[in-house]
Amino acid sequence: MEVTPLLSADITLPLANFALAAEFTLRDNSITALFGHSGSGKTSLLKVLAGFDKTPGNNVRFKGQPWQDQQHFVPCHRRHIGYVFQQPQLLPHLTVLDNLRYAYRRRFHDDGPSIEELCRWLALDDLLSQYPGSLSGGQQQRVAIARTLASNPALILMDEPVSALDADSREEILNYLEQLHRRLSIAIVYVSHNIEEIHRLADDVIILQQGKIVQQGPVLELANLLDSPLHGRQHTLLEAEVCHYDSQWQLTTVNIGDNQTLQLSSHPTTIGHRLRLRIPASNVSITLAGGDNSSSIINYLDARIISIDEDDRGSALVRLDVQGQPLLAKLTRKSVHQLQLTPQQQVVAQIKGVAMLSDQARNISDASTL
Amino acid sequence: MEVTPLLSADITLPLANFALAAEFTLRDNSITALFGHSGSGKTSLLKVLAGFDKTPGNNVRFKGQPWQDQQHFVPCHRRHIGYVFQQPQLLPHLTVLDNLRYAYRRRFHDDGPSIEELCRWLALDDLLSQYPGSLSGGQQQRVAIARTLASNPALILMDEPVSALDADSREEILNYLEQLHRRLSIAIVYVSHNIEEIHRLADDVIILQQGKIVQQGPVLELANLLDSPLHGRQHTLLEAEVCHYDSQWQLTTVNIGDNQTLQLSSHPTTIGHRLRLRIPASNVSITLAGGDNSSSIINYLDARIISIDEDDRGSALVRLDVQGQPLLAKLTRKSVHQLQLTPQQQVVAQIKGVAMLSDQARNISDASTL
Amino acid sequence: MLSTDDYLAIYLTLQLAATTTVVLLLICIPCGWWLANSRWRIKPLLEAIIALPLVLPPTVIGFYLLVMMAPQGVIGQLWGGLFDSTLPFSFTGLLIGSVIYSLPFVMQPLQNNFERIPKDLLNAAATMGASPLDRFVTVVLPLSKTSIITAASLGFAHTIGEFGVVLMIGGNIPGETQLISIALFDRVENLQYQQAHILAAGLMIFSVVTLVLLYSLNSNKRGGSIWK
Amino acid sequence: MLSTDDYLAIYLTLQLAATTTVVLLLICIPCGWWLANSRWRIKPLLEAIIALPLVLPPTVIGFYLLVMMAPQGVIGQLWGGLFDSTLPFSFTGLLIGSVIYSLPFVMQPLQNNFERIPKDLLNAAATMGASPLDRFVTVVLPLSKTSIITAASLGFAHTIGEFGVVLMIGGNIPGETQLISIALFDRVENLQYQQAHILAAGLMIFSVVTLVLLYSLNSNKRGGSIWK
Amino acid sequence: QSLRVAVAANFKPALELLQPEFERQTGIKLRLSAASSGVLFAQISHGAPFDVFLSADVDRAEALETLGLVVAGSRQTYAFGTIALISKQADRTQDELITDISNSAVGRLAIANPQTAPYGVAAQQLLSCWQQQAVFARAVRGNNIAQVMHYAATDTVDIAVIAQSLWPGFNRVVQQPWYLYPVPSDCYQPLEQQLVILQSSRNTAAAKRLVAFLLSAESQQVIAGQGYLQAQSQTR
Ligand SMILES: Nc1ncnc2c1ncn2[C@@H]1O[C@H](COP(=O)(O)OP(=O)(O)OP(=O)(O)O)[C@@H](O)[C@H]1O
Ligand SMILES: Nc1ncnc2c1ncn2[C@@H]1O[C@H](COP(=O)(O)OP(=O)(O)OP(=O)(O)O)[C@@H](O)[C@H]1O
Ligand code: MOO
Ligand SMILES: [Mg+2]
Ligand SMILES: [Mg+2]
Repeated sequence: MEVTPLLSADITLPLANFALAAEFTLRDNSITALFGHSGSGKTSLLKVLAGFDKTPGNNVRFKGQPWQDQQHFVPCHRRHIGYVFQQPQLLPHLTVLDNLRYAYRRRFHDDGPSIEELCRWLALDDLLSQYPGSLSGGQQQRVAIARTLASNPALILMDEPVSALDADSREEILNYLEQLHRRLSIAIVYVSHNIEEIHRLADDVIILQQGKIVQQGPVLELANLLDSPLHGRQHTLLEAEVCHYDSQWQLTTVNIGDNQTLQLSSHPTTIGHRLRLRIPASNVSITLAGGDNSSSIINYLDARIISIDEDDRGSALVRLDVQGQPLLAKLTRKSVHQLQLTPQQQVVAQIKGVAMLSDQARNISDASTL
Repeated sequence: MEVTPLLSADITLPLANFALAAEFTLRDNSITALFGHSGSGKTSLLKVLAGFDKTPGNNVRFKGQPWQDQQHFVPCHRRHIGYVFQQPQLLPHLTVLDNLRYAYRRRFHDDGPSIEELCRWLALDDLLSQYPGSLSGGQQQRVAIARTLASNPALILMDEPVSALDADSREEILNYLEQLHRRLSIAIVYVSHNIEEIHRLADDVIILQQGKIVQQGPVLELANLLDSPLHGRQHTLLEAEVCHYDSQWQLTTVNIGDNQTLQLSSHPTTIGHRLRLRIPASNVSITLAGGDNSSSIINYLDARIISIDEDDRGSALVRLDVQGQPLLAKLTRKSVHQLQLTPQQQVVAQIKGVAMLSDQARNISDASTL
Repeated sequence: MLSTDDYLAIYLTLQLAATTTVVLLLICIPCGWWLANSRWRIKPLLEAIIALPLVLPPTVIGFYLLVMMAPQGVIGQLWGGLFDSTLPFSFTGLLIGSVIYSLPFVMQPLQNNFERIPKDLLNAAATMGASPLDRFVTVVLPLSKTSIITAASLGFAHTIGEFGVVLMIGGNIPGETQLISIALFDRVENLQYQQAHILAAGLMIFSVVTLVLLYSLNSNKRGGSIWK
Repeated sequence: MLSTDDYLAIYLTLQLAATTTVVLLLICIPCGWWLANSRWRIKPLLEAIIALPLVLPPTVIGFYLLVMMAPQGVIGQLWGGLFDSTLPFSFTGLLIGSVIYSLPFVMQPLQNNFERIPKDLLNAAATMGASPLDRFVTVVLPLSKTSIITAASLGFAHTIGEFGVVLMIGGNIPGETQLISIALFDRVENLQYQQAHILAAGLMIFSVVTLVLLYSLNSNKRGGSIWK
Repeated sequence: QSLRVAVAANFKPALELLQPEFERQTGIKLRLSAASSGVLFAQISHGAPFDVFLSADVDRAEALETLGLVVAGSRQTYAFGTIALISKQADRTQDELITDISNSAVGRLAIANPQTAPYGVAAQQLLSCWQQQAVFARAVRGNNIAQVMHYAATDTVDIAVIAQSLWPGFNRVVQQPWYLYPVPSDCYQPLEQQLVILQSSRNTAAAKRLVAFLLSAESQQVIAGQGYLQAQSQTR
């Protein structure tokens, strides 16, 4: 049985050097990352969804209702969406507080966060009486995000919302977005150049190239495509279920397949919750012997080599299969030869346990500040 | 003997919620990273250096000449600086090409890159006849960078120049900046929230907090301060000399202290060159036994434990000393206890060789596209 | 020094100038916005027609307005059908004349201003649920404050100073359609230079004071400018 | 239909309007820029004084200009000392009168426009080595194109239509200071309605055509607007 | 050779009628600048380069003489202006006209402004003569007599007091019929119009020839045909 998607779109829009031609759907209550090179059409796509562009020939349906097609055009202010612009676009004649109130007074649903909550969470309290002209770039971006959340929309379109923010602010905002999207039934389309952000937040990914969609699907399937092999950065993205929490050592054990478990140090987790884990390929090494008690490495997984790709800079990417779960390992070519690794060989993958924490696990219950 | 710094500044400037109060110097031919939370005064500081702000009470000297003090004020256009704004600020009435020409015609020195070179390198060729209004955010930022380079200034101030760019473009631009700063005698002040960027590019760091400088100095010394312990991300930043290149396996061996070497896969390197290496603490594990031929890990260093800091999430940060070179390792608390690690203990640090490549080594000669 | 007729004329002038300014703003703010956003092919023609009152001498405009407002004229017949009064020599007639005459001075700066309101700012307001009218009132108008003040002061001042048009359609009836500009003109014509000087000085001082107040208010207020 | 005097008047009018517009732009572009950037306390006063020609009836302005330009007047004495000619009833005199009269219509839109040029755009040009003058020419002026066109068209049209001032200082001398507006006025005054209609229609058609061309040019050209 | 003549607006049509004959006789070109007498006075007193000034009244000519701006002895009367009533209704007797005037609503009677136009003074005199001072307050005032004609020509008024000299021109242009009612000359003071030759004239001789021409019997005849009384007809 087909589920009606939250939103379905079929967009054709001529741009300066090429035409945008994208057909896609968004799932309800999901975060969809929009990924692509600079100038690939991400912003243009969002603007069509928002209803800024009335060029005919685009079809967008939301919850089964037409937003735009040959006959209809629902104007932007009746789409009940939120939009965080690439440049903040605050109302320059209103103070920060009045900018927030502007959105809050016109909010689409009543169950959203209050202005006080937003200010506390986005650390805006000191800025309330300032005009946007006297805010720093990052401060403006925070206000823009708060403003969008204040109107409590059903679909939020975010165009690189945290690109001007420092790591801490970014972390808090991402945390909040995760919470929000789990608490409220809200869908988010999120443009980002940051693969880590996408790995962390996204449920689905749409990859744009020169205005065309080259890949779309769940982030867990497409994660590798997002990594740029050029820079030697590859990751395995996986979701796993918590099966044990060791409160003495604050170690969470997750199940990633039949009898294969990983341990990671973390805040307390709840058994049964699913966590998203990200394992940099460079954190995975391969050994032919078994576990080793004299090393601080605590994760050893039985794996089968699927393929080995060598590059021209002395590295090799080894694709492993751990009970059906793919895993990437990055080795030196020398090691590959010394260990005489070949496809189909059974090996042990060593993963540095703590490395997994470089991602905040998705469901850690006290990670939020709300 | 004191060397006169390239630039020395003593700045006092009232802002909305606090006053900027910063005294610092820039070394000649160096990249200084300006780091700090959103709203900490980074942009405001750059604007004073650029000469946009005539508020009295600021002293800036450049190459021994006063740029501004009680008596003098050298206006912006005679400071021969480049400025990449946080928002691109392209001239909206000129095409991309004319924007570049605008800078090029007024360039300060003749030995800089030509417009053709800049276009090739920043991939602007397709955009030349467009007006800024029809460029994407990232395209605008690239044009803004190209424009600044076209005027070939003696000091470049860059305010988050690559924050709107995707990984590939970012990589190319950073590469170019490295080249540039080595080829020409040019100093760069670089505002960034991205620690990796700073690790990679910066010689010196200035850390701002609420308008005050809380730390300043060489990046190798301050690197740890930049890492945010909150997110479990710590790195060791170190510089090492190439002592061998194995062309069969494309492995570079670098010397990081008496008889202590590291191997990393890479493009060919030149013996004697210094490379900057970045080792995520999570890539370092500790073992009590020696090297292990059955593992793909190829780097083993003898180390002494300096200190062990446990956090509340099951991790421990172990500070190691490798012949005077500090090294951070991130372990689970459980491992620390199982291995019974204590300060002063001699251990072996295992580093996944390939992990080091996640940083482009500084002097890899063919890394540039220019 | 000044006669009662003069005081009446001053009063009437202020009343006319104020009413004209209000009417002009009521017309030009929406129409200027519409013009600024219209992509109609005819737009340049409309703009040219709005600018027309500029190129004809006021008295001539007055003459043609008189022709049109006369009971058999286009406007006159229309008006006569609706109301039991005639337009020429009435305050309403003066008002219509002043409005037409000053229209371009108010319309052009406003339209020019409206054309510069950043589209994405309005889009931002729209995403927050602001309807077109809401956006116009809460975004466009506040951002246009300076221009509206400029336009209104041009319109107001121009109505005070204008006299060709009102002389013609007003008929210079003391206490009804005699304005200060006409009274001043009469003095000059009549070699009563002394009184003319007094009237002119009074008018100038009043205007300077009003304008200085207006402009300093305008330049002091922060936050109203879009591009700082 | 039209007499040689009329053709002379048309020629003279166009010459005067064009010269006035050029002079006004030469004055108002730098002064408007200066006013837009000045933080002088006196600024509102200056602005008010510039707006003054608006509030006085043209004939009255003409009268005072006449008084000042007369050989015994302030300006007249100065002029007489420099040149061996008198100002009133000369083309130069007309020019000065027109310029003063139309000043606010050109100055205000320009100043208003200049106040909106984003500071950081100028800063950006400065970092590329552009001196203040260079920035003004290469950034401010191109970004002000629409406003300059608006201002120039207001000034040009207003000079064509103006007649109170020029009647007073010009003296309506055929072939020397008789302008089309005065010729038209004369026709109306002399009840030569037929000729008046022709002249008025000609003037209007000319203006509409010119303005339509101007406005469509202006709206077609892309890339000139800052905030799209 | 040419002369610059500043002529009061009301006399311009008459002068234009005489102009070809004068130019033919003397070969001197006339360049006429018409405006209201007040404007012309202001201009002349501030150095306007005219040779001859034909005022619509005595006062302004006299004032210029007092200022010493005229050639001594050149001030002379060249015509007397007369007024007339015009009405939209035909065949009215004087009494009927007076009733029409007294019944006229606000804005239905047009006269020239006595403050600026000599014809306005005459009109005021006429109203007093007919005991209609009250009507004066609600009359429409043209700032000069030409404006009064416009009001009539556009049918915005029903009755108007005009300069008789403008009637022929007026009658030519109006579509709806209007009717002329000459006014008995004992009810108002005919308007004595004087001319002066200006001191600043560089061509006094030619100016004198123009004056002589205007005062010649033939010219006076033509002037009389334009609704004026001849200069010699009244003596004071
Ligand atoms: N024009 C101004 N007038 C007064 N205060 C200002 C002005 N511009 C910025 N500020 C304030 O000064 C502080 C520093 O701003 P600045 O733009 O320098 O921050 P920043 O470090 O560049 O931040 P970000 O990383 O967000 O760009 C902020 O608190 C801001 O509100
Ligand atoms: N108003 C416009 N008119 C015509 N072409 C445009 C317009 N705006 C953008 N473009 C072009 O469309 C393409 C896509 O632009 P868009 O802004 O959607 O890119 P983007 O994916 O958001 O890039 P970035 O990551 O740099 O923001 C670009 O090549 C750009 O030059
Ligand atoms: O001076 Mo006149 O003739 O009243 O118009
Ligand atoms: Mg974009
Ligand atoms: Mg900043």
